[in-house]
Amino acid sequence: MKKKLIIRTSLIVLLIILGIILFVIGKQHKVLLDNRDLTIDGVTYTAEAAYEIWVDGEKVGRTALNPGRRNVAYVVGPSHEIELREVKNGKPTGDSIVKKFRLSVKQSEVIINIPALAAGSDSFLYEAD
Amino acid sequence: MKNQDSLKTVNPVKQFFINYAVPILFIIMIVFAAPMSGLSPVFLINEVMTRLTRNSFLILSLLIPVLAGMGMNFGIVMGAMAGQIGLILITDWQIVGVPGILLAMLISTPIAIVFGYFTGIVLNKARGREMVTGMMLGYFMNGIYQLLVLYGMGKIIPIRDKSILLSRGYGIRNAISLDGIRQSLDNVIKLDIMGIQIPLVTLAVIALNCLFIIWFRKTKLGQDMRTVGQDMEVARMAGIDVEKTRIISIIISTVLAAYGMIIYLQNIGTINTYNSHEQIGFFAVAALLVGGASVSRASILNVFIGVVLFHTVFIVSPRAGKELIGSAQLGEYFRVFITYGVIAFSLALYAWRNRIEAENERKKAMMLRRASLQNEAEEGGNL
Amino acid sequence: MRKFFVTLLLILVLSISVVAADFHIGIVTGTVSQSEDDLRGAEEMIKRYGDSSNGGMITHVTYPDNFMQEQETTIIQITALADDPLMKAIIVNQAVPGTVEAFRRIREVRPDILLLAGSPHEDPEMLVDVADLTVNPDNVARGYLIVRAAKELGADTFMHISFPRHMSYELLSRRRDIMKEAANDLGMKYVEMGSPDPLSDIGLAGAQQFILEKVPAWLEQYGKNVAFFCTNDAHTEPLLKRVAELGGYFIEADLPSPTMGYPGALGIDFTQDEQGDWPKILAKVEEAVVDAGGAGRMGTWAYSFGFSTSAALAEHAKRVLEGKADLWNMDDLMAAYEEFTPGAGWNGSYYVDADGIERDNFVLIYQDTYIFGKGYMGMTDIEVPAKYFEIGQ
Amino acid sequence: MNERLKGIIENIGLPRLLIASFLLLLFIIAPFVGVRVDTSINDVIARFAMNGILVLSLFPMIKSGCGLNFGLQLGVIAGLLGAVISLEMKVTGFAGFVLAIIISIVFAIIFGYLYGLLLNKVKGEEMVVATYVGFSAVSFMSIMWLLLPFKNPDMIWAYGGEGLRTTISTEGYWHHILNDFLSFQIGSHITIPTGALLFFALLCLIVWAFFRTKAGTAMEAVGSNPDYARSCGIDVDRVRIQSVIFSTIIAALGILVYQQSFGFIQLYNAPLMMAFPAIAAILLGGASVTKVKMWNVLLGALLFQGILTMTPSVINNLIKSDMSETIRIIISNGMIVYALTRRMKVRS
Repeated sequence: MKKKLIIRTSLIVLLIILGIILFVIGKQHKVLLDNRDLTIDGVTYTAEAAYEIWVDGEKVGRTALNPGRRNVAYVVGPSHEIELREVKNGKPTGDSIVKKFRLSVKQSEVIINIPALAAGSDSFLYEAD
Repeated sequence: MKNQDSLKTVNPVKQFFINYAVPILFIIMIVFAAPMSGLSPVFLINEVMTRLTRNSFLILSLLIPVLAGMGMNFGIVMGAMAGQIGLILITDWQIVGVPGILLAMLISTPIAIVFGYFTGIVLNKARGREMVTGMMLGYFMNGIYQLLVLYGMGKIIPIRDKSILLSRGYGIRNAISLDGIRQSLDNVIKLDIMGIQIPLVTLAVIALNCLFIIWFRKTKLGQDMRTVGQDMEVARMAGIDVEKTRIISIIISTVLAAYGMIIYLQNIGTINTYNSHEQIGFFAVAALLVGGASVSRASILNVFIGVVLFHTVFIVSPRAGKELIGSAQLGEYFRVFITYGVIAFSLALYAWRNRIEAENERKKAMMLRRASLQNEAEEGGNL
Repeated sequence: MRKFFVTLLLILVLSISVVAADFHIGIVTGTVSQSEDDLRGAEEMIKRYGDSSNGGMITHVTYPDNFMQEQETTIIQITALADDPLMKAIIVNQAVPGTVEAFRRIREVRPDILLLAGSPHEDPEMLVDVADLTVNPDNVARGYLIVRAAKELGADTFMHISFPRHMSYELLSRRRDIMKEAANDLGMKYVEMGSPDPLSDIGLAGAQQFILEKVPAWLEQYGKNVAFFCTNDAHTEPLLKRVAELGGYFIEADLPSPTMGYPGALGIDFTQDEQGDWPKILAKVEEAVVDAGGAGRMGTWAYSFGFSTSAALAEHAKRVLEGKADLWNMDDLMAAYEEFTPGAGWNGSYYVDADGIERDNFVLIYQDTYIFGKGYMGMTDIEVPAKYFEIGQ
Repeated sequence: MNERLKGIIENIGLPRLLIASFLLLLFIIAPFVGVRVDTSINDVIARFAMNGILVLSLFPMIKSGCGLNFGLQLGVIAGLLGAVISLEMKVTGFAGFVLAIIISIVFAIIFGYLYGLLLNKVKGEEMVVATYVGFSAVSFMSIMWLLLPFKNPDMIWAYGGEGLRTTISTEGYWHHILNDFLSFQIGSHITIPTGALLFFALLCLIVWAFFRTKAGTAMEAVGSNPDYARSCGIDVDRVRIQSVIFSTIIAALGILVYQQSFGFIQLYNAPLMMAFPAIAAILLGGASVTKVKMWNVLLGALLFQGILTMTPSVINNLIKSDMSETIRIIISNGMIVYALTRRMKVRS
C-alpha cells in the first residue's frame, strides 16, 4: 500500500517536472532588434552602420537593418545565438560578430540593441517596457 | 445429422451484407459522387489523409467505453473541452512547437480525469440510457465551460496575452489562432510521395494509441471491462467492482479525447473557443458507425474504415450535390442530411440486426433442446 | 418575362463559353437560410460572368449552416476551390471561422491566388496576416453614428441587445463599448440587455419569441423613445415587427439591408420585376414601413451590405486580375462598390490594430443610413470624434 | 410531522420544489430590479399556452414505452407542411387554420406510421435513433422548402423569387386566431389567450380520456410490461405505432398553435432543436423516461417556461451582464441530466 503511494507521488512529481521542462524549452520569446542609439550607465552607443543579422542561424529580414530601424525575431527556448555582419554599400564587410545569450521564462519580450552589441558591451539585452 | 444442418441455415452472404451494409452503402455513394465532384485525385487523397490524421485519435477514444458496454460515449465532448483549456493556456503562456502540444496534453490530463470521473458517476446512475445522458451532459457542461472561459478567464484565471483576451478585460475571444503550435506535430517529419503529404509523427502517435488499446484489452482491467460489458450481473458475481470499472473506462476515454482534440486542433490551426467541441461527439460517433461498428462492438479497423469513408463523403458530397441539383446550398443541405440520416440508419440497422440475432439464438436454443429431447427419447427407446 | 431572362442568360453563357474565361473567381457565401443577401450577390456575379462549369468565370460554393461547429467543412469548401488550376481569386463573404486557416493552406500551395474576405467572424489581427483584402462594416464609426442618428431622430434611451457568444467577438464587443460611451456623451440613457442565443438549446424560435414578448415590456419601462440595436440577424425580425407596431426606434441592423428582417416582419412580398432590383425593393419596403406607422423611426442601408460585398469584392478582384485596378487602392474598391450601389454614399477607413498600426489591407466601410419616410441621414458626412477610435485599444 | 413533510416532498419531488421556489424568488426579486411582475405573468401564461401542446405530445409515447420523443421534429414538420400548404391555398381566418390542422394531421399520420415502424425495429435504442431521425428529417426538409413549387409571394424569398423564406408571417391569415378567441384582459398588462388555453385543455382532455378507454389501457400495458401485454393478446408493435402516430399528430397541432401565437412560421433549421425544450419541460415536471402523469405535463410546461421567461430578464437586470444566458443553459440542461439519472436511483 505504501509502495503504491510512493510510486504514485513520484509519478506526479515527475510529471510536474516534465511540465516545467516543457515550459522552459517551449517558451517563445519576442526579440526586438534595435539598430538605434542607446545610453546605458552613462555610455552612449550610436547607431551608424547597417547590419545583416542572423538569430539562431536564421536571417532576420530580407535586407540589412539600417540605422534607426527595428526588426523582430521569434525564438523558442532558453539559449540562443545572434550573429552580426556590417554592411557597407550593399556588401558585407568585416568579421561577423557572434554572441550567445540566454532568456529566462519570464522574459517574453526583450530588446537587443545592435550598436551596443557591436561595441562589445554586455548590457546589449534588456526587457521591453 | 439433419438437425445439425438446420442449425447452419444462417446464410453467410446475407450475414455479411447485413453486417457491412453501412460501409457498402458509403462505398457505392463515393463511387458515384467522387467523379461528379470534379476534385482532382491528388487533392482528394491529400484531404482524406489530413482527415485521417486529424480525426482518428478522437474516434479511437470511443472504443474503450464500447468495450465496457456503455455504448457510444457522447461524453468525449468534455474531453475536448479539457483539451481546449490546455490549448488556451499554452497559447497565453506562449509555449510553442511540440513542447507546447505536450504541455497542453499534460495540463488537460487532470482536467479530463475530473470530467471523466464526473461523467462516469452520472452515467452509472443513468444505466441503460448512457448515450442520451452523455449527450445532454455535454450540453450541460458546455454551460459550465462557457462560464469558466468567457467569465472566469481573465478574472479568476490570469490571462496576459491581449490577442486572445477580449478588450473588456475578461473572457477569451471567440477565435484563437494557434500559430505557435499549428501543425507542428504534423511537420516534424513529413513525407511527400507524389504530391501526397504524409505526416509520419502524427501517424505514429495514432499507432501508439492503437497499440495501447490492443494492450489494454489484454490486461486484467481490460478483461474485467469486457465482462462488465457482456453481463453486469455475472461480472458482479465474479467479484468485479462494476461501478468503478465503468468509471475508469469513461475516464480513459475522456483523457484520450482531450489528446485527440489537441491533435485535431493543432492540424486545424484555430480554435472556435465556444463551439469547436460541440459537435465532436456527433461526428466521431458517426464516423465510427459508418466504419461498420455497432453500439456494442467496435474495433480499431472500424475506426479507420469509418474515417476514410465518412470523410470522403463529407468532402465530395457538397460539390457532388451542387452538380447534381445545380445549387450550391442544396449541396450543403444534402451533406447534412446524409450525415444524420446515415447515423439514424446504421443505428436502426444495428438494433434490428441485434433482434434478428436474438431471434436466431432463441430458435437455435429451441432446436437444440428439441434435438436433445429427441435424442433422449431415442436413447430411452433403445434402452 | 422570365423566359426572356433565361434566353438572355443562355445567350450570355454561350457567348462566354465561346471565349472561355481565362481565369476563375471563387465565391463562398452562406446558404439562403443563413444569409440570403450574400448568396444573391454571388448569383448576381454568375448572371454577369457565367458559371465556371459552363465556361464562365464564377465558381460559387456555400459554407455550412452551423458553421460554428463545422470548421472542417468550411476549410475544405474554400481550399477545394484552389484545386482548380484556373482559380485566380477567392472571395469569402462572410468570412466565418475556418477562413483564416483555409487561406493559410491555399497560400502554402497556391500563392498566386488573391484572397479576399468580407465581414470576418475571426479576429481582425488574424485576417490581416493571411488575406489580401478584408472588408468589414465599420463597427467603430457605426458605434457612434448609430447612436448619433438615434439622438437626432429624437430617442432618449439606447438599448443594446446581445448574448455571450456575440460578445466574445472583438469588434462587436468593442462596438458595444463605443455605443455605451456615445450614449453617455450624447446625454442618452444606455441599457444593456441580454437575450437567448439562437444557436443554443432553445433554438431560433425561442430566441425570437423572447424579443417578441419583451419589447412591449421594455417600451413600457423605458418609454416610447427607446432606440433598439441588436447584434443578431435572427433577433432583428421580431424586433422590427414590434417596433413598427408599438413604437421605439430602429436605426439599422447589424448587417443592414432592406431585405434584412423587413419582408418577414411586415409580410412584404415582391413581384417578379422587383426581385433583384434594390431601388424598387427599398421603395416597396418603405411603403410597407410607412403603412405600418414606422415612418421616421426605422431605417436601413439602401443597398444590402452582404449583397454588395459579395458582388463588389468579386468585381474588384476581376478588375485587379485584368490589370484595371489596384488591389489596395481605396478608390478602386469603392468604384467596384458603386457599380452595384448607384446613388448610395459610402465612407470608410482602415483598421488600426492593437499596436496602433494602420492595416491597409483591412478596410472598414459604411453606407449612409436611410430612414424610411425621411430619406438619407447624411451620416457619411459626419466626422466621428477621434476618441471613439481609441476605445478598447 | 417530519414523516409527513418527507412524504409531501417525495410526492412533489425535491427538484420541482427547488425550481418552483427559484421561480418564486425570481418573481419576488423582479419588481426590485425593474421587471414588471404583471407583464412577466402575462408572458408565462402566453408561453404556457403556446408550448404546452408540444410538451403534451410526448405523453403517448412515454406511456407506450417508446421513451422521450427526441424525434419530435417529425411532428413539427407535419405541422409546418400543413401551415405552408394552407397559406399557399390562401385560405384565411379560422377556415385557414382548420385547413392547416387537417393537412397536418394527414402528414402526421403518414410520418408517424413510418417513424413508428422504424422505432419498432430499434426497441431499447429509441431515443438515440430518434435524435438522428429528427435531425436528418429537418435537413431533408431544408432541401424540400427550396424545391417544392410554392407560389404564394407572401412566402417565397424576397429577392430570388424561388423557394420558401426562413420565416413566414401568419399576419393576414390566421395570426392569433386562437389567442384572440374569447380573450380578455386582467389589469392593463395581462391578456389571457383563452382560445389557445381552451384548445390545450381540450387536447389534454382527449389524451386523458383516451387513456381511460380500452385502447388507452392497452397502450399503457404495452409500456409498463410488454411481455404481459403480449400474453394478453395485444399486438405490441401495432399499439406502439399507434402511440407514435398519436404523439406526432399532437406535435403537429402543437406547432400550429405555436405559430398562430408567435406570428411566424419558421422553416429550415428552426425545428432542429425543438425537441429539447419540450423534453426538458416534461422532465422538469416530474416525468421520467417510462412514467408520466398529466400533471407532469402541466407543471413542467409552466415551470420551464417560467424559468425561460424570468431568468434572462431578472438576472440580466440583477447583474447587468450577458451572463444570464449562460446561467439559463446550465439550469435547463442540468435539470434534464438530473432527470435522466433519477429513476435508477429509486429502483436500486
